[in-house]
Amino acid sequence: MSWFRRYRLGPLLGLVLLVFILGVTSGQFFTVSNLLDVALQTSVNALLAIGMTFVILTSGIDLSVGSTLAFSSALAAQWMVAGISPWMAGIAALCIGGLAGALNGVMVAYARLAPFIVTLGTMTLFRGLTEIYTNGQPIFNLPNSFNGLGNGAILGIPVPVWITVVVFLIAWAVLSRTVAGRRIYAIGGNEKVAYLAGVRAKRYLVVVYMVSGILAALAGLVLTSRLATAEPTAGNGYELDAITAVVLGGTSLMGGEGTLVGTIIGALILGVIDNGLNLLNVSSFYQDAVKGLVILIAIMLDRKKSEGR
Amino acid sequence: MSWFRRYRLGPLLGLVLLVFILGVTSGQFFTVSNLLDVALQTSVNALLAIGMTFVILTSGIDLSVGSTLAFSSALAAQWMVAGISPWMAGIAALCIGGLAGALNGVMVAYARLAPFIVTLGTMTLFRGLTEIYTNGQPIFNLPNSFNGLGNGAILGIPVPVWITVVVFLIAWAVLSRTVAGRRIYAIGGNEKVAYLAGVRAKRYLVVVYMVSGILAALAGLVLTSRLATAEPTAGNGYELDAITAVVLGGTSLMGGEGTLVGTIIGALILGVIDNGLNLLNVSSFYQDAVKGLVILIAIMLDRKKSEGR
Amino acid sequence: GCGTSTTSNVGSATKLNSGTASTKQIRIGFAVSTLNNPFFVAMSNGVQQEAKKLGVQVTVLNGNNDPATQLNQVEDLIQQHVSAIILNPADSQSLSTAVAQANRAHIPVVTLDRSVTKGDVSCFIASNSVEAGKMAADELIKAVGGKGQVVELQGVIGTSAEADREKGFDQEIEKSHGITVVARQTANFDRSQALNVMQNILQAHPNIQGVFAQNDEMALGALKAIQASGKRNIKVVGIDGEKEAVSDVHQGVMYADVAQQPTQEGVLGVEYAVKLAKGEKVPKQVNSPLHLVEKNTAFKGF
Amino acid sequence: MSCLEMRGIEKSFSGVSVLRSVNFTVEGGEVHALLGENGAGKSTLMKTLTGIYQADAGEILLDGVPQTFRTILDSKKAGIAIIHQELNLFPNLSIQENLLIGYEEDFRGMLGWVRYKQLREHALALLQLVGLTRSPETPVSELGIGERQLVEIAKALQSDLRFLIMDEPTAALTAQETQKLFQIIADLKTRGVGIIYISHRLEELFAMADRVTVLRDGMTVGTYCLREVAEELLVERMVGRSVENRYPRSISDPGEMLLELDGIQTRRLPTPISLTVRAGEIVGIGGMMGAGRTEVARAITGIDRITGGVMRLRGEQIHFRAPGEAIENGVALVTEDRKDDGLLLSFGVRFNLALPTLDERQRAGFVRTRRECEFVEEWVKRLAIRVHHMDQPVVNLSGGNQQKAVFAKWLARDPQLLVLDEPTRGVDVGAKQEIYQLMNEMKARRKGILMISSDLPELLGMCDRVYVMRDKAVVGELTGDEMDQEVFMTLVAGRQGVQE
Ligand SMILES: Nc1ncnc2c1ncn2[C@@H]1O[C@H](COP(=O)(O)OP(=O)(O)OP(=O)(O)O)[C@@H](O)[C@H]1O
Ligand SMILES: Nc1ncnc2c1ncn2[C@@H]1O[C@H](COP(=O)(O)OP(=O)(O)OP(=O)(O)O)[C@@H](O)[C@H]1O
Ligand SMILES: O[C@@H]1[C@H](O)[C@H](O)CO[C@H]1O
Ligand SMILES: [Mg+2]
Ligand SMILES: [Mg+2]
Repeated sequence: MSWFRRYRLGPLLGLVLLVFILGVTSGQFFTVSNLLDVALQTSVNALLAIGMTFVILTSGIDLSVGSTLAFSSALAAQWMVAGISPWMAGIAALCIGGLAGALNGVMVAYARLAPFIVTLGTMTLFRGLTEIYTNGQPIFNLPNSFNGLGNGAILGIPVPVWITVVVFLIAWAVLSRTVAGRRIYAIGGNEKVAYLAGVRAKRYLVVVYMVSGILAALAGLVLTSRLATAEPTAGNGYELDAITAVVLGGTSLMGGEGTLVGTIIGALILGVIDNGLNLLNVSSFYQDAVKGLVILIAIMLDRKKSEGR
Repeated sequence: MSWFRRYRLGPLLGLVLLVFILGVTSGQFFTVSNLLDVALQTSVNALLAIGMTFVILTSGIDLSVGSTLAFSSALAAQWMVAGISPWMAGIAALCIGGLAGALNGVMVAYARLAPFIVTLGTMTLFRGLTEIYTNGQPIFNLPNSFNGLGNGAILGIPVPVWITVVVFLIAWAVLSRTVAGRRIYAIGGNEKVAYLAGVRAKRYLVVVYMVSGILAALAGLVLTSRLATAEPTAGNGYELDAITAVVLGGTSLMGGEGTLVGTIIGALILGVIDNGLNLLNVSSFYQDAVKGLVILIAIMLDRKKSEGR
Repeated sequence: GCGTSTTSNVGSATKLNSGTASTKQIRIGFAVSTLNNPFFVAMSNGVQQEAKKLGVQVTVLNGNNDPATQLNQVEDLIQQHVSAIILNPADSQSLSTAVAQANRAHIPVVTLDRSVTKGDVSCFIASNSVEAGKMAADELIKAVGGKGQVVELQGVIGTSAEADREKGFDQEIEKSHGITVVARQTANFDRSQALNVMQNILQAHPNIQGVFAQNDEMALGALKAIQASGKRNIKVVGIDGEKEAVSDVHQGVMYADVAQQPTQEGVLGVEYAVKLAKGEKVPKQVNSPLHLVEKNTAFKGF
Repeated sequence: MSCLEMRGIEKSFSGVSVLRSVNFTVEGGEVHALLGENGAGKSTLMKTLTGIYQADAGEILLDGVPQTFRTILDSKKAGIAIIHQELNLFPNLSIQENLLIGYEEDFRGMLGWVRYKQLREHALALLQLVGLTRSPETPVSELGIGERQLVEIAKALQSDLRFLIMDEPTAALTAQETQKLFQIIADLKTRGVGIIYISHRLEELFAMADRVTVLRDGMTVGTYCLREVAEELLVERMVGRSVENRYPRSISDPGEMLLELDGIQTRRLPTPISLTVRAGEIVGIGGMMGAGRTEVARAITGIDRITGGVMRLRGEQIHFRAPGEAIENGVALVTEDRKDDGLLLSFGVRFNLALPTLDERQRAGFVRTRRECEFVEEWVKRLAIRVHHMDQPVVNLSGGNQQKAVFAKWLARDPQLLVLDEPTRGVDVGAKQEIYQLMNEMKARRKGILMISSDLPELLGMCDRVYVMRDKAVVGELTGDEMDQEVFMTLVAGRQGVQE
């Protein structure tokens, strides 16, 4: 069974089981269009969770992703309404996300503040800025040319899914194949050891939070396009979903351990649960209870630490 | 300045500064009745944060406190409506809280599952159970004799404040003066070493989550009495406030390091911010932004890690 | 209980003159359940506009949908000795305590949108959520021609708006035997959740004809899902009267909307709060009318 | 007289057999040394003996009675204490609290209260016994590694001992503390305590052990009486070949000036420090624990900021702001604490060895994995690091093999100047010699080495020159004939200074 543990198949097993059960109980689950919907619906969380994986691997956390998403989307939407092209506005939004991440990163790396509380602070701050900026009102009437990002399809597969796949592949290559990826894992394993081995840990930390911020902004653009509206409340609570996907995927909150494949599986588990509850028309009153149980069962299947002693 | 760092005066400094600013800018802040209100308003979060401190010291986390609060309150309220005496119902609620905590503890300690995801699962599960049990409806018409717990006062000081003070003193004594307390710190410092030293780490973990669950139930009783209603949505998101208080108070999420005094200061900072924003009539759209900034400033004052290298 | 003798209508409320000497010292506190929703933002805008117009100070406090937070905020308002409190309670049961405290401090309370079950409320301005649910059901029945499959998107479980709208809707829809509610799922009053939930429901029930969304945010999310699915002829009915939704109704994208008038509720709330502060009399209950918005109804949303 | 016996002990980890039939007997009142190469299974055997691991086969007898130690508590109850090779302290707790955990019953007052006053007195007494002059309230995180080792020893001394296992207790200690420890051991011996003593410093064994059992590849080779056995024979039994010339110092002419410290100061080094290292030279720094040797290494390699004085590298004035800069300039440091500073414990051997040299095996930022594997395999072979496979987590390596791994990861970087802080801690005789050969090889290639060591024979045997430090200051320099234990000792103790 060591290969089982080695390749961290626990989360995958959870997903497969879930998919199997749904396939049996719901006639619609295994239709192409439903599976594409699940992928589409998972994309926003998957994007956030990919960025979150970078952060968590360094033993950090980024609670501000939901607010960064809202803030950058609101700005981009307003710019588009003001006539700036969606491309320009989108790129600007990604920059805003990067800046927001850099702010987190600098406070974590250079001021040596605890990531949890730093990003809790910026989460509240960015949300506040969004509220001030939007006056609490959704921004709509976005240009039609912006529609494709969230609602278009290429070769029958929704654009957000393509985006997520591309981002995933790049991120996966970086984390598992490059020097930078190695260093990120090393920082998470033991920042001091990495630092003494010549890793410029502080710079990497800043970059890692920037990645999270940029992906939050990207997720925000996708969401805004899907809804054709930027909402001041967008992304509220998304940080928890993203962290859940990461942890469900087997990444340790202590850092240094975990994979992006796991994260995607974690995100898919969450997406499939939501989809399944809707397909099966589980009463709203029972949904939370069922969801909680499914999460608990999923992790039981991944009892990696059981041999820890 | 080492005594400054040694006794972790950073958070206290933040609180003092905040109080000073409010004292100068708001005429009402320094009235006895307002200060009592701040204490009263802080009590629920303080109770949760005290329990959370135990958990975090072992390098765990308990996301389920808000749901445990709601679940135990709903049961207690229903029992009271059914004619059971508030005392009995209250004690039963504490037991429910303890059981909920034990469930978390067992999964963390014996099944070796990650605390984050375990308590995320039970958070969702307990919320679901509450929704099912209450049918999504608030439970009211509680006996008058239950009123005093949340709304009474002894020697002019609100009962919830007394409760919090007593709980704090006991918890503080346990953590800083007893064998059990030292063991909890030891487990957080290095669980493996603690185990090698003969500490029954698993039992302690279970107990620690039980403490958190029991205090969540106690906070729930206070809240229910204050509102004279048990709500299915009660305590939603409270886990974040409790964790924030703990971390703001200088306790490390990595475990083993931190104090309850810090936690209380952290809870008071949060309480004072909310109170102050209201007293100063800060526009509601600006409140989040200001709150985020205050949190960031407060931690800057506690740059404990800055000399880490 | 509506229809008491003291009930009047928003539209018929008389406007006050602004700027008298005494109004300058009047301070009003507005505790709003949440600003996480354009509905309440509009209400809060109404409050602020009117306060400005009347020259009174107003403090707006956001309770983030947590009754305990709101209780704290009302306590803070009492600390500041405001002249009157306008309360939009997150929950009708639990904010009774807050009202009782205000009563003890002799600060008059006006409630908006929802009231409290106990305590002395000087004036309650709201539209009726059960009624709104009924109206929505009637519209949906009409829209689908009395038969077929429909879906209900629920708000946050445990809120009175959710429970009341569901109650009204159910009562009415049951009468129409040709209609089956094939799915009832929560999207927590949230637009992006509604988008996903509706998408999933469409997978499970490709043949539905109508959707009742318990608020406009969810209606707008559901519309996006329907558009994305390429399906036509699914009729959506929402509640609230949000600008976007109203314009969608006018364009025939959405079938109908049961509009509330949060801005006016806010305006009226301040008017009456000021009156109360001055010791003047106000009606005990004001029925803020629900406006049915259909394709050809002239109505501007908030 | 009591007697602790292990018979036919076998133990394997996920299929890899580590102990295959070990027989071993210790009697009360004797010091019984356990000798074996790195990875021979010494620590594993001791963990099996104390109930931390369960043996797959074999039995443990105490006074002839079979025992089942399921947890460490069981062995503790039977009067067996162990000082682990890897430090097992709580850095977040104070010294006295570290002495409390595991012995809570002795200090438990009413309601579970800790009797702090009593604990403090107890701690003070123990600290005095082991010769640590620190307040019992000091957090362990503030202690140096040697000081921590003393706390470990103190911890083990407090129980009702019948048998005491010491797994390389002196690896982090200097001569002075070692002497102190020997006194303690002698004392325990007269009280009838049986001591199992593991060390790679052979001279120690001959100084105080009665018998020695040699372990090789998880099997007992034999038990010898130390008075009757020659060192050479022991070494041969242990490594399977004879090791001659334990300190193979090579002669070469020092070349151009490589490193020059001219009165440098840091926050932790208030007294200006001056020293030099030339190309083709091995320079040593000796001194007591806390003398400030590590601080000098930290200053040179950019860990601590230099606040005064001048440092020159190849004649150029330079200050490193981070270890990364030092590394880029050809200056590398083998840190003294392999666990906290040297290795990513839960990561594999391959990952750890490759970390400082990643940039040498990349293309467009991508790691060239194939090359990396070859490279790691080569170094594992060169230093004879005993691993099951290249991705084995280093935490599962034996202590000495961990140390070799740290050494390998820096040697592979091939620096101009290599700073070594206790590089051979816990390394066996054979492997030590291999490391010395590698050092000589570097020397031959005109690199410079600055070696901090508490192993006096090694320091005097391998270095061309030795600086002596005391109280955060350089108090002398030994060259040529002065490189002698006694001269060194006088300097260290500060009785009479050979001032420069
Ligand atoms: N938990 C474990 N899992 C896998 N292998 C292990 C584990 N613990 C030890 N080993 C292996 O067992 C062998 C013996 O290790 P042990 O620590 O007993 O050696 P040692 O004789 O104490 O060596 P040293 O002198 O270096 O301390 C080593 O090859 C090591 O890699
Ligand atoms: N205040 C401190 N905070 C953190 N680390 C410290 C502190 N003081 C010393 N150290 C570290 O403790 C270790 C031992 O330092 P020490 O003062 O004993 O120097 P040393 O002469 O190198 O001693 P040793 O002989 O043990 O190597 C070093 O790694 C040093 O950096
Ligand atoms: O009446 C309000 C609005 O309909 C809002 O959209 C959700 O909450 C309800 O209470
Ligand atoms: Mg060993
Ligand atoms: Mg040192």
